[in-house]
Amino acid sequence: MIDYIRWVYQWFKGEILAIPGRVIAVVFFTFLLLLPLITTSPSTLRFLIMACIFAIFAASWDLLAVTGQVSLGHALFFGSAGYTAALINIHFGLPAWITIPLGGLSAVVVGLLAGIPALRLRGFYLSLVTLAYPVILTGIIFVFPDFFGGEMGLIGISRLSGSRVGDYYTVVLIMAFSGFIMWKLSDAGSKVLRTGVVFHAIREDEIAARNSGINTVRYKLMAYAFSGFFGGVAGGLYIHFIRIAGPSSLEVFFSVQALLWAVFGGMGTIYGAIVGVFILFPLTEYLRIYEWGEALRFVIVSLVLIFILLFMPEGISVWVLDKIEIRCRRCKVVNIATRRNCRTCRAPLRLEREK
Amino acid sequence: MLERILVNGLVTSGTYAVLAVGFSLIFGVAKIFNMAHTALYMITAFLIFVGTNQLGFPYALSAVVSVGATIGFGLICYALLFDRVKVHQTAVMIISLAVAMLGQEILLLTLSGHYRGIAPFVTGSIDILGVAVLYQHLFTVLGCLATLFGLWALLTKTNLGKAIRAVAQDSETANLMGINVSRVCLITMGISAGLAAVAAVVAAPLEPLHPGMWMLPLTMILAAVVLGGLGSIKGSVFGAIILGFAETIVVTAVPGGSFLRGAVSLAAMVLVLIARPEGLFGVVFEEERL
Amino acid sequence: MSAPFLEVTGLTKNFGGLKAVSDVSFKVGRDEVVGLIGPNGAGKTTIIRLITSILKPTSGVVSFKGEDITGKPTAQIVNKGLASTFQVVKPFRNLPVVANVMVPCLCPRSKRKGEWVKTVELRARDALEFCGIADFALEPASVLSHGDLKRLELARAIATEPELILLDEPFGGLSPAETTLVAKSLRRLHKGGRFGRLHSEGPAMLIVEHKLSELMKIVDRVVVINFGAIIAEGTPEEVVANKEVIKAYIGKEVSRLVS
Amino acid sequence: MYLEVNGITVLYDRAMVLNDVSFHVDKGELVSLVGPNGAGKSTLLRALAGLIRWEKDTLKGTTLGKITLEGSVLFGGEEMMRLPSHDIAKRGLILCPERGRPFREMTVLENLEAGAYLVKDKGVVKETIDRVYGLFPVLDKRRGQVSGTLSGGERTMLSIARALMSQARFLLIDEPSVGLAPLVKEDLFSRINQVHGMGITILLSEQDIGFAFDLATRNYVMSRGKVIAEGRADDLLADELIRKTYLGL
Repeated sequence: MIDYIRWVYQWFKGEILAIPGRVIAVVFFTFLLLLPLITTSPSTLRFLIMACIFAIFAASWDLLAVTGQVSLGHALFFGSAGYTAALINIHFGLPAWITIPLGGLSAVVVGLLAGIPALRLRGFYLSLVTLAYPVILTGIIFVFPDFFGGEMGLIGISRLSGSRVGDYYTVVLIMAFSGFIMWKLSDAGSKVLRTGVVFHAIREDEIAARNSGINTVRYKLMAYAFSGFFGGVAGGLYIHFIRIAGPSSLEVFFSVQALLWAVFGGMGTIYGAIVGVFILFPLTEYLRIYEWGEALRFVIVSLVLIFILLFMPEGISVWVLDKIEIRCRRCKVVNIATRRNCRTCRAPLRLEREK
Repeated sequence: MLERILVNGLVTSGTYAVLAVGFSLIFGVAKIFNMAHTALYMITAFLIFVGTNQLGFPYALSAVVSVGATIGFGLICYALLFDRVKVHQTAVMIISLAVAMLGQEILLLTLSGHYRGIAPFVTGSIDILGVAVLYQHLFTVLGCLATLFGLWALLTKTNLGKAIRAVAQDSETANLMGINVSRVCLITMGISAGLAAVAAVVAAPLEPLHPGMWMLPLTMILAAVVLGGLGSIKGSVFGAIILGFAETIVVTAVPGGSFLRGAVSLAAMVLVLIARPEGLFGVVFEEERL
Repeated sequence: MSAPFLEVTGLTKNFGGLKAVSDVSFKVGRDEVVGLIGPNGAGKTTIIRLITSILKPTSGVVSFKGEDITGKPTAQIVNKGLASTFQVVKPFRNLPVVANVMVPCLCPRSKRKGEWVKTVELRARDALEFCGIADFALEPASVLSHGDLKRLELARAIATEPELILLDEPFGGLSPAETTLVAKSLRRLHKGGRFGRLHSEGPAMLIVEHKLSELMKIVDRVVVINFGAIIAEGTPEEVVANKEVIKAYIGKEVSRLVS
Repeated sequence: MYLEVNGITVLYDRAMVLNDVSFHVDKGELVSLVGPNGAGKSTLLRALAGLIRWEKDTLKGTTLGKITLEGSVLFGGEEMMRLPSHDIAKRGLILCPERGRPFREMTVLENLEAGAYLVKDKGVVKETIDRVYGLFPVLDKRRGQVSGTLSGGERTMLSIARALMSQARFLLIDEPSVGLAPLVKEDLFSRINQVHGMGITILLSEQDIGFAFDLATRNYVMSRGKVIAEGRADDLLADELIRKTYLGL
């Protein structure tokens, strides 16, 4: 038993404490989990719940971006899953824990349909076609106002759980879990899943990936499916939380926000998208408390965006990790930047004659 | 009905064409995806509004000053922001988006979010083939045509225009011809901003001014540019005409069409792109195709 | 005799008005190593790209193991056992070298059911070792020198466990020592090296190359093309003696040098 | 000495493309630079025209790759390495890139006019166009045609003509004969000779030594990023070295 604890301790020390990025992640999630002990103020919990939902959404955008497909219409997944979940919930009375996965699955179907035309297109052509999807879907919703609730949206959706704190824990746990899965799916260095390396390869050079015998069509559709599922889960959570499914979740600006968060945090890393949401979204919400902030918040957010991206064009998380972490030149193990020698192979981390 | 479609279609597609061409130009030359392009259009429109309605200047004077100010603003944005992170295309995209948001918010703060209108530059209407056409509509259409013609002349007849096209097609070889590529990019940004501003000069009196007015045209010109083929000026014009008319037909002929105008035009774009992935006038060299 | 292994018939490709390849026909046998030579711009790379269907031919038929593969998706062709390398290297620059080779190890042809990522990585390392760049396995591909990138291309091709490899200038930009090494491993590979499924029977090869001296040592047969058309075919000795070839390949004056 | 190159070294990341290359060209000479594929001929010419520096500047501040560029290039006594490429062109040192690289969506005439970007005097432009058409009658016939549809030989001629339009005094011609039929090659080389006859100094990179040696007054042989031999055609042909490194036979 003692041995077992010691092993866990050793693992924790070696795999978490030694790597600054992971320490930050662990501290952050512990903070999120313990927060209700400090405060249960509805407004704080509310904006953290929203942040978690948007984090899933932005991360699912990033999962698609890992394959080099920059989507400008990611709200398609969010909105279609939201509407599906809402309709199922209203018409069949099924609870949230069934409707949300069903919404996610519907987003997978939508994603695969959306992915098929996208396979022929690349770059900005692709982005623009994805931009069109949610607008077209909005059009369909307006054509059948009786079924979809028109401009007002669908109301009468059941709550996520019994209480605000319950909602909070549901959303935080789902965020942590799906964020982890998406990170693993897209991580080129993953030891378990092999999709990451293929996704990255497709982004880097699709012709070379095909020439390596990879069916890029399948993997791209797979990226659409995964991205759609998680985007759909976020959409389902969202409508069950705010209890209204309206066309505002399909707006162009909402799609663009996903890209804004993810690029701000660091594109193609998943955790970057989460970081981006948790910096930018609370910033806007926090500024709301003050009277001047209410008026100026978007000005401030725009300025923050401009300045951060001007100096860290690859995203804030990439920039920060680059400063606090250093990769051993010999064994490629990640070390904290203050170390002189690699923690596993003892090789010096920097050249001595550095100027 | 038909004549209204024709007139409104011409007005809309003319405005879109001028905007789309400006966007296409800077994208082709400097590879900058300028999401703030229609924000420049909006800024000019509001400057004109301030000039005519609040300060009481004549339209022509405030138009000229606003165009100048917008071009200056565009150049500053380019030199201070876009040019520095040009290699990271998504970063440029987000930065330009942030610039647009900033413009929107500053307008909200200074002029509030009410809908405003600029008095038409000219009033009255003229009878063309039995159709009463407002002078303002005529002015917009002719202004757009003149701008497009001027741009065409600039690009094909002048030395600078040839340099711009040369940079757009092969910036490396353009270097070898003694063309200062970075300066040509800067000038192109000025022209692009100027086109957005001119679009505002000719079309602003027709539209309700609102700090959110940049979004719909942005979507539409992006669609127009892609529909015509990225980097092709001619394509952008045709894309704008197709989408402008598609939008007008939906708005006037379909009940409740104003909700659907974006949807139908973008659906048209998707269909065209599925059939022709490089857009109507886009050139893809087979060696580079997947 | 059964259907030929790789058979190219009447392959033609026009780029706009430019005739890059015109009516090229040749065969490669299962145990052969064939050289494809010709001056710069003669259309050699285009032929390889047409066979692997990265470019679609204007007309003509490519059949592999008796099956028509003209215009089939590239991935499908690779999974039938026909791998190729690029002349202008196309590594996945930001991925580690070993991950570059793991990608082809994951293609349907070379994938094992229920295999752990760790064993995939081992197989990738095996391919790297075969090509002599295992030392760089963990470095990102962007730091490799041109010669190493060429070998990475080769490693990626053999990781798909092919029955026929099309090599586009495998020695391009290599130093003489490296060239000898790569030539040696190519020979070893053909003789039934030690890589994966290829343990018993090595792949056939079609090699496009400029360095004739090295090439001639490996190949059984040479096809010479110029202006997109075949101008000579035969054993290395025959081809080297062919006046037409000398003229096309190294220019008119120098022919007196060689004769 | 008109053009004097001292110790040019170019590294892409860690890959050495040019290794301490030095040579010179006198006024009015036609010098050839021969060597096999991948010897670094194109990179050398690109470095002389300032394109390597330009590439380096555009990639600055990114993780896309690091380019190292060292050495000095004196052209007419002036240091060229510090000048941006468009200023180098202004001095009359112009590169005709491999395969011509016309501005492919512009017509032949427009290409020529783009080449005359630096010339402000309309009369001079007209005069030069006439002269160029006299030199390359094919281009006169094709003047309205979009240059992306030209054949290989015509593209090369267009690129030389375009360079002449900017009143070049020194032409760097990169592999003009790539992929050309023998007759076209023959024709092209007589044109290059004519251009040389107009008093323009030419540095020609070429694979086809037969033609290069016929034309040039002096030759440099490159291999693996280095200049390994220099001399007149006969001397080089007599040398065993060139057969080995170049022909590999």
